[in-house]
Amino acid sequence: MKKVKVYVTLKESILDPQGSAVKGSLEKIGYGEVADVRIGKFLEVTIADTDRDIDTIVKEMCEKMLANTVIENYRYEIEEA
Amino acid sequence: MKKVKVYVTLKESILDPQGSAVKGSLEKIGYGEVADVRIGKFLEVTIADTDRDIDTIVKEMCEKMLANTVIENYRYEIEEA
Amino acid sequence: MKFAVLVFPGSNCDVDMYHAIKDELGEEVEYVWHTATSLDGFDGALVPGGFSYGDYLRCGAMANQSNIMKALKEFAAAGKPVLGVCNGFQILTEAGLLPGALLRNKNLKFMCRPVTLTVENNNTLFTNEYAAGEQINIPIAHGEGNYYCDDETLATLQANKQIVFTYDNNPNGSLENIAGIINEQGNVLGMMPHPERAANEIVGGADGLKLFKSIVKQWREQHVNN
Amino acid sequence: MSTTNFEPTAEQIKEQRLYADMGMTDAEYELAVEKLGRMPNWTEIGLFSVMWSEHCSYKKSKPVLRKFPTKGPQVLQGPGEGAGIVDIGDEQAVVFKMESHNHPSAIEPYQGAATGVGGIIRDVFSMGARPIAMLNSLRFGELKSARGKYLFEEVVAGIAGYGNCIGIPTVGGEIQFDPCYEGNPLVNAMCVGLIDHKDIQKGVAAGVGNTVMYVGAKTGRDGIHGATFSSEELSEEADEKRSAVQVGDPFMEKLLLEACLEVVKSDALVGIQDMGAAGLTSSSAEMASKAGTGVEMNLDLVPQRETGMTAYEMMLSESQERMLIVVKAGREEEIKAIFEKYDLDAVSVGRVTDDKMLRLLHKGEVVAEVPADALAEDAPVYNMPDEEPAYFAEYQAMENAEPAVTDYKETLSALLQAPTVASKEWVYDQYDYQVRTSTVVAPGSDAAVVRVRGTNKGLAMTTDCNSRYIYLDPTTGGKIAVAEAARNIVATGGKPLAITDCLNFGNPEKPEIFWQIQKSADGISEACLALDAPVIGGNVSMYNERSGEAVYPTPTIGMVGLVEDLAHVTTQDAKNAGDIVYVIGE
Ligand SMILES: Nc1ncnc2c1ncn2[C@@H]1O[C@H](COP(=O)(O)OP(=O)(O)O)[C@@H](O)[C@H]1O
Repeated sequence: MKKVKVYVTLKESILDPQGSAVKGSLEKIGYGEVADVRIGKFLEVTIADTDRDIDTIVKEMCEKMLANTVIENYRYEIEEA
Repeated sequence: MKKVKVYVTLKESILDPQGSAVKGSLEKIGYGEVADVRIGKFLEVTIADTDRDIDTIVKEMCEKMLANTVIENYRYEIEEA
Repeated sequence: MKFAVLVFPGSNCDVDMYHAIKDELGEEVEYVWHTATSLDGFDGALVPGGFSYGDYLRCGAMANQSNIMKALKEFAAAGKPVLGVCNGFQILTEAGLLPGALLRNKNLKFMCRPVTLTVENNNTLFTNEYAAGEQINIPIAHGEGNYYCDDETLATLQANKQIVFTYDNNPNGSLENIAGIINEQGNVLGMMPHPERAANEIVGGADGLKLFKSIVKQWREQHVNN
Repeated sequence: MSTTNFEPTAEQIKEQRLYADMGMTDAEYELAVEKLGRMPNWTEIGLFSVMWSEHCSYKKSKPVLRKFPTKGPQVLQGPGEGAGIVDIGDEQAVVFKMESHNHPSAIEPYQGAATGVGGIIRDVFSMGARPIAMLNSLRFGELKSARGKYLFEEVVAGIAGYGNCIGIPTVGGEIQFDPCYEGNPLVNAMCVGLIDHKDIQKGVAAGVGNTVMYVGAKTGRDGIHGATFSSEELSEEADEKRSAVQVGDPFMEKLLLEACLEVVKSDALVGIQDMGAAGLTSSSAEMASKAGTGVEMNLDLVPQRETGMTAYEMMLSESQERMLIVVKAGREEEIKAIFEKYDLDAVSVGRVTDDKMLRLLHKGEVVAEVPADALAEDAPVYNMPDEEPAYFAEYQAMENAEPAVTDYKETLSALLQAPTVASKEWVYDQYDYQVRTSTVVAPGSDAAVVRVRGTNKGLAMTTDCNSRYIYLDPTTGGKIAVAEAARNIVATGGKPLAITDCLNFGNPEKPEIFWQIQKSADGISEACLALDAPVIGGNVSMYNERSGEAVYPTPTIGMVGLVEDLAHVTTQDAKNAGDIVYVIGE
């Protein structure tokens, strides 16, 4: 069993409406020191033991489904579970 | 400047329909080894230098707004930026 | 009776709520912008649906941080009627005025459709014009209306008859088919279906109007007759 | 040091024909030099290239658009502004327009569709109107490939996501599936608004000395060259050009909408225009050109989301949810206060001048100085060659074939299962079609009807186009499209008022394609005249091709009609068992 943590973030040049709105709200309630907020996804994928190369299939899954590579970047960490 | 990474995840007891849907789709396109998918949020918050205790304010922000502790857990990491 | 319709940036059923009260119910109503700090002079507060702050981050999370919420909590604590519909319901749970939370619909999609509800408790200030067990048609329009609470909270809700409306055909995966709940005190109601959209036959039904009439009836009994 | 220093020089642009990469021909470059009286620098050639793109200038479609009847006693504003306006009596009017977002949707379907919806909504509220309904017209390949399904689901989600959030009901539309749209889906969105005559606004930079203000979202490097990009065929290389994809922010637009509708009530406002395709460039040049004035802007003052943006990048950015307004000098603070209520920036970035130039300053230097008319008015107009395609005569010569039906039940059930024919409930269940509580006829009938609050009137609206008919016979097909829309309006209880259209075609440089455009415009015009439903605005989307294969000619018609009394409204569903069914017509 492996536990894979996948981080999906918006590419830098892509507008993040959610992040901007959250930053605005945080400022208003007294956290003026917040300079920037970017919101992405955090996925925990548990993978049963398999003959396939885990690195390859995680990468494939990210490219095909977990991230939208037109606007998002991803990275992942594989841990023993 | 600090970069704070906040991870917000659904509590274990709470069903994650989005995670289940992604798991189902991954199975369908040939990743039967995927045993579970849970989807959470990954926030990157940049915080300017401040006199306040960074740990305290990040915790406050999470409790007040970034997470809903009725259904979600959160954790964070503070890095020098 | 004078109602306040709270308006947050991104609220979009505020107009519907306003007109339901003014045109269909014939009572006084005013918009109250989220930066206001008081609800003095109002007899009832309506938290309308829509997408406050775009529903970004989490529905209702940012609206809950507005100035007006402090006033709303005091208003509720004073026993005055507070109704939250759709996004309004989400805001009330975020604010802790109602227990539980609203998760994404089970099918992960926004759904806009007429639904049939059962009035589970007609002994509230919001439902006294309905018959017990009455079936009513009120539309829903939401992406996150899947009501959730823990077992203990559910037991309390059931014991106190706080579940006011249930869905006949659960559209969104809500626990126990819950469509609307009331607080223990009985003066704060949150519901996902939109009674303000069912206040005139020309736009698809008038079953929602009785809910507003109930509020006024109770208020008149308490204020006008003595 | 200014990053502009790294930009090619005027000489390099000419010698290396760098304008060609921006979609300009040699002759167009020469014309720009002539209009300018010198060789344009990098920023200036950028301005010319976007403003002279088909998307902004209609240089290839203008001769076709001239065919359309655009006048009538009911028309208060025909083509030429953000949206057309038609009188509905009682000092009120209806404002509507349809717009395509095909290419962005092919690349990023959710955001492409969402920003398409956002753009057309801005066109309507920039006229001063309150948007009251949305419709759409969608075309996809058959739902067989994973990509095809993905495009369909995401486009629908994008339309729903934006419309639901901003709180404008999506009350109608149409969807057709056909293999010809496989690589190039069509996403056309229509917005209908309501306005009091006294609130009608224009996009003009009038009054020398008045202040030009920028309002709404900050500028990023989104969709630079989006306008030129949509004026080219989709190809594998096009993927390279998709710089930063535009992301819609419906929450921002909701704030902008409410603020703008408050601002139009102020007599401090002189002009207002949406920053659509080619953003700052088209809004500033067009507003100046329409008013016969000039505009000078200091780009240092433009709110920026990213660092180190050049003048070229700022002027060509297609960041969403922005407007340019012109305000009476000295009254800026009143206007700012209105935007502040909605947490929006309103920043003075320039002023109206008398020299008819669009002049841009950046970091203390004049980085561009171009006659506004040259950009907005003087784009070349082409009379494209047309030629009847071989297939046309071939099909015309064919006999009508009667399909042999042996089992009616089976055939009916197969027909009802075809995605194009099947119920679209899966789609409109995701659209909030009721918000604003005015939807009298919801999706699922013929035309939708939205009541006009405070009156007993309603507006009936529909989008229609059967592109297979138009492919087979564009003139007749064009007529059929308008007639179908009119039947939907009439069957619902309305009287047709006017239409908007979205001309979706392949590459107009192919004579056979241009022939389709010409002929279908003839058919549309004829039907519009016969039905007294003039064309009050629209949009042209060409180059809808993938790997050289064009989509079927798809001139979508959006029609609005007036329901004089809501009691006239009739819906399509069967009412009572025992009612008699009549067939009327041929
Ligand atoms: N197919 C069409 N039919 C009628 N009018 C059109 C058509 N295409 C464009 N127009 C009109 O031409 C005018 C110029 O459009 P413009 O404002 O440059 O475009 P947009 O607002 O689409 O960027 C608009 O008023 C538009 O309504």
